[in-house]
Amino acid sequence: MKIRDNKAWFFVLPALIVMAVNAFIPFITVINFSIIDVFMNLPAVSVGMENFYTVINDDLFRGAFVRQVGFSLLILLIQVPLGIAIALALPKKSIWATLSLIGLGLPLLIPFNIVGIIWRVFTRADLGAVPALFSVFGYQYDVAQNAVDAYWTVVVMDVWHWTPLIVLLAYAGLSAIPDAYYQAAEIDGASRWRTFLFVTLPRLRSVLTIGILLRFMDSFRIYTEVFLLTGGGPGSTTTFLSDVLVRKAVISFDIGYSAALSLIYFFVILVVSYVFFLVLTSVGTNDDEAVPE
Amino acid sequence: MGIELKNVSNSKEGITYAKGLNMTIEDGTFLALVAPTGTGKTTLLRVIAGIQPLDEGKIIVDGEDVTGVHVRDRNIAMVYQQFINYPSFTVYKNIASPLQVAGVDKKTIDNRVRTVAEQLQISEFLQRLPQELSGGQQQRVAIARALSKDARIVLMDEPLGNLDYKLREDLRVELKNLAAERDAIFIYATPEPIDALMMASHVAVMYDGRIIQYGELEDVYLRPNHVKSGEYFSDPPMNFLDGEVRGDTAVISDTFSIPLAAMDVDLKDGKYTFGIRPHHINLEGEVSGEGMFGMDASVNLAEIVGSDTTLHLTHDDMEFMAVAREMRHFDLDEQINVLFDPRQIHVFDAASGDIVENAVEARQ
Amino acid sequence: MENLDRRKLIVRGLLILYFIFLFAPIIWMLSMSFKTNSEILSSKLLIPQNFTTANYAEIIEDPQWRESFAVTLTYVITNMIVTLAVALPAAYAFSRYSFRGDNHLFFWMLTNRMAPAAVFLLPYFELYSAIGLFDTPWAVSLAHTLFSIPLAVWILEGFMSGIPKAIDETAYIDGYSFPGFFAKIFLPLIGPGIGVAAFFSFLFSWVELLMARTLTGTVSKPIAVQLSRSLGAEGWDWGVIAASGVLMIIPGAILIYFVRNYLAKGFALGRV
Amino acid sequence: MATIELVNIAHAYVPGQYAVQDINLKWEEGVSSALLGPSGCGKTTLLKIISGLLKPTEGDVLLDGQRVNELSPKERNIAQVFQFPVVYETLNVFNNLAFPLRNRGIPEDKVKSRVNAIAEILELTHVLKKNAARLGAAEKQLISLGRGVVREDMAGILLDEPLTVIDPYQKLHIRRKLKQLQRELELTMIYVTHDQHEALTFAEQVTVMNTGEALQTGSPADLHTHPQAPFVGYFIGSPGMNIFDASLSGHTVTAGELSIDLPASTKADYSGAKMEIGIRPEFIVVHRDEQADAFICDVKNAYLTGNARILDLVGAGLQFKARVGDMSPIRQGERVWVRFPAANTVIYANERAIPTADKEAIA
Repeated sequence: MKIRDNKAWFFVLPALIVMAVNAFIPFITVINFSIIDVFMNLPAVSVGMENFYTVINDDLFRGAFVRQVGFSLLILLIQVPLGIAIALALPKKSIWATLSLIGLGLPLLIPFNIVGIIWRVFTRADLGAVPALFSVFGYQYDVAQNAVDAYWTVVVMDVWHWTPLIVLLAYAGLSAIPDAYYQAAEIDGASRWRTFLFVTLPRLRSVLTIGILLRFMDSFRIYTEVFLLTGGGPGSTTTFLSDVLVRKAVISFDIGYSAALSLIYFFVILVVSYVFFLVLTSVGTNDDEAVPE
Repeated sequence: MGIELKNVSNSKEGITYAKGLNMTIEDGTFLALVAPTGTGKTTLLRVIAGIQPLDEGKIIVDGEDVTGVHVRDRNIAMVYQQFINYPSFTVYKNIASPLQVAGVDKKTIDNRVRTVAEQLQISEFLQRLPQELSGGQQQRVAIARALSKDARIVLMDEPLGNLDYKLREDLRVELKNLAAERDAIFIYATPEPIDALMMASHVAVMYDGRIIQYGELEDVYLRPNHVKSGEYFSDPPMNFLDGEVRGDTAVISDTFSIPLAAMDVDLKDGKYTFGIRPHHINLEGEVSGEGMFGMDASVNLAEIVGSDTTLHLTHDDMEFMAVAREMRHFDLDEQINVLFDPRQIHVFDAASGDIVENAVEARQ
Repeated sequence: MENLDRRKLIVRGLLILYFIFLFAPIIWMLSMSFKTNSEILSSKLLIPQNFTTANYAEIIEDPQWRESFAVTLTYVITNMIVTLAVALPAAYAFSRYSFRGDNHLFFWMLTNRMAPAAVFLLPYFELYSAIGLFDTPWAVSLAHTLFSIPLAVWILEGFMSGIPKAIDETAYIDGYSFPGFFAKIFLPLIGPGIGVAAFFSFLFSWVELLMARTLTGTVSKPIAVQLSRSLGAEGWDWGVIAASGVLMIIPGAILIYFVRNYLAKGFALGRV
Repeated sequence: MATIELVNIAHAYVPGQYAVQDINLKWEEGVSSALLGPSGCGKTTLLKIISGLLKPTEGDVLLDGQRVNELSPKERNIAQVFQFPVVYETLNVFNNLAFPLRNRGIPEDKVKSRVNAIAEILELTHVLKKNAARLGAAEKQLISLGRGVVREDMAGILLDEPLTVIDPYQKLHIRRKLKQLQRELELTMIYVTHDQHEALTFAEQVTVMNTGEALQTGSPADLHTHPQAPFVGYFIGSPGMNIFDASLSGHTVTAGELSIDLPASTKADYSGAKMEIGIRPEFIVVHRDEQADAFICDVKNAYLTGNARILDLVGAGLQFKARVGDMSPIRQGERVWVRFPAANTVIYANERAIPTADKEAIA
């Protein structure tokens, strides 16, 4: 039971100041840039929503946006069920449990570009192990040229890189479920699947919500690993939104375009995350039509 | 000397816990604050302790107004219901911590800690961590810490609530003896009348944010001044039968009425509430029926409490409770005959609930 | 009971397969780091034929690598310290008090975590050049705090709320002042929480590349940037790159060893 | 419902350290019973052995005479109501109650009629459509009980301190409902608790346990008037039995200045045994004026406990409690004459009551 006391603002102030410097000022500059046209050092001219229209109608943006949404959904569909399955299979007590936790933690600790390098080195035609492996099965695997190979390698890389996060979250959620629930289910004669459906899954909801939110946010803004593995190629099969933004902002310095794109980008993530949050925290808790058998 | 609460009012998130509450507590008092759970006892303790701010009113300790004083400087100690100890300190360090903070020298701390630990039979656990101990032992550590600093006021918020039934019985005796050896003022909040009866010297019954009755233990128990005091400070709660006085008899229901003479009371005609404690309604055969008024009733439930059997009875639409000596078995919905002792009936005003006339046996 | 054992075996087998998939790429890079360039290009064998530590020697002796390693450590540690110093009081406020706008503030903090780093490239470029911090480790660490503070506050608030408020009150009753209580009683109790929060802020700073590269020019080049620049010039020395990759994994591995049993607990918290 | 039996059960979580030993208990079919004892007395260990969650190191668990040690909880058909309510949170009350039946593939129409019948008895019909997670603790416990009762093949139901998280004013309703259900459906129910009020109110047959042993099994009245071990006397009733250390010389047992002769019919030789005498405060006779065969005592304390007044008395070299009527005028500081009626005085040898015959009053 918390005390109602606005004196608490003093505690929060330091964090607020540091974040404000890093968030408000840049944010306002971004908004500023998105509605004015800066050219050399001529006085700025207000162009209103023009930049936003150019972005939305730009084919590069549209392609990247659709590809990004597809990529993120695919990631969620693979990683969340796989992560839960692995968490369920993990040993609970004994040294093996600790070892697997450390093993799972490792990919999360590798700098993004090193992940890109590892997979580049692992899959390049001239020096990778994967092409050699595939050639044994008579398949001509080429990540540099073949669009399908490139796309799926990026997907597999992300699965390799981030599934452990879902495993750790699910593992933590599982260890918080009291034994009594499993005993009750066993006494009620529930099968393994029904125990999972009606005991384990509902109790994992809050942990899974975090996992899905984090995974969506991170996959939706992926850049470094893809850049180092395929550079967005072949063609634009693996060019995602962040790649477009970096090119426009830091390479071609198209300020107006990149500012507008930044705002759209941030807005989309915010809205989709909020929707995920609402859906996940309310499913199955409403009266009367609770999930039928 | 002692504590004085003047016109104390406190509310939180719209719920009013205390409304213009006044109370004076002399030195050496062991006060039981009796009221059901969730009606403001804990809040009142927290206000006296200074953990929770006061909306209005004053708190005066030994003549000094401490209302605004920070809890650190109010020489008080408190024991919570859920065994609060510092998890990272050993039992010894837990008990010693208030003394160490007050800068008492090491030797005095050591012998004070050992004597208190001795009194609470936890000497052998001094080097252990609190979570290694059982619930009862953890609460003893918390009590030891509260007593070690010899605070002017010791506040206890239902400390026995989470303990085993038999452990509660033993600790009530121990707490009573520990309090007797100290001249601090003890304020013990509890919904359980038995706690008050076994330990307290004075009782304050709290209802609707105010102290509705304050006095010596047996005075308040025998002569409740309001229906709520009768209900809260009685285990099991006092029965209340609505009735109407017509002429010289009190009519409770069309089959049951009691002449005023039997209750040795004269009342104007009108509506009254008649209060009688369950153990003054006895089974036929357990007591001589002479001067008693019988009624047949059916057993809703028979509960064995302590060494007796509490009976939840119904007669027509009236629900009330009685107590049978010893532990006896009663079938559900069994029909029995009970005898009301008219000399134990208190008469309350039907509208206000205030006492009109205490039971004959209870009068001074 | 026979089918139970068979099912257990299949599950264990699949689990082992997954861990092989998890470690294969790392081991492949590890083996490459001990091969000469010629061997890397020619043979695809896992075990290096002529084992060499030349690649590591080259990195350790090169002053530029060492310098950029120092730069990286500087901003990673600064970020960790700033984040904790600022997140601890904020988490205490969220956990112990309810004040006007506390929920909105908390959600705003989280939304920052959602922002793609790329969005802030441009404005940071402007901001840090304006305040003269461009091309210094301090710029990178400050930029990183925007992302690590929300998570640290979230984790610490979770651990703090696990401690009953009655402990604070008991300490005040016993005569502790707020600083005394916070240092002697409260901090030791949330030790694991601090460990996990530190782990996550280290993790974020250590793996992030985009901002680190944008906010640094020539003087202070983070190691990650040093690496990818050399990669850009195609055909660069793969052995050295593999070796530096291995070196970059080691700090993470060490840190995870220390926080291992709190890792799962840290993840379980969440205000969702 | 079935008869549940534990034969020569002993269990050690750590080899050599027995949590429970030589347990021989039998719960008849359709009888309401309780396992009562302080925390750590081994009652939860027995609960787990009966439900099948724990395999005993020694001894057999019998259901209707059949040895079931190897059977899992599912195969034993023993339901359990836990301390904290356990419900399937995404299902409504109807689906919660139907869950065990559907697991067994019972046809839907049979499920519907069975669930509605049970909901009727549990007075849950009005919430059948509501989501189980939103109900109060009391209703959730009824649902959890209902899941056990809805199945016809249920052998027994174990209740592990089921009222712990239920609000005080709802406890009365639940207590009555539990007794009513047990009576109407002839359930074999075992109520495990440390609280004698719960155990004695619910059960016809109560087993008192302490430090891993089952000391006595009997009806509440039986445990109250004939406690077979000093701990049972102390634990049952409030305040508990007064117990005095005593010494045996020849045929007479002496405690302080009081002595009592062993029953004439005693044949066993108790020399060297640890002797104790016990008498309940409510059986002690107290007079304000001199009595022939009574001894004098000082009233150290006289406090009211609602329906009685408890006297702390010191006399004849003994210190003990006596109970008198709440209207008794006796106060602290007075002197009273006390008599221990022989019929209510129990002699213990090595913490076991010796068989009683007719004994004379003691002086």
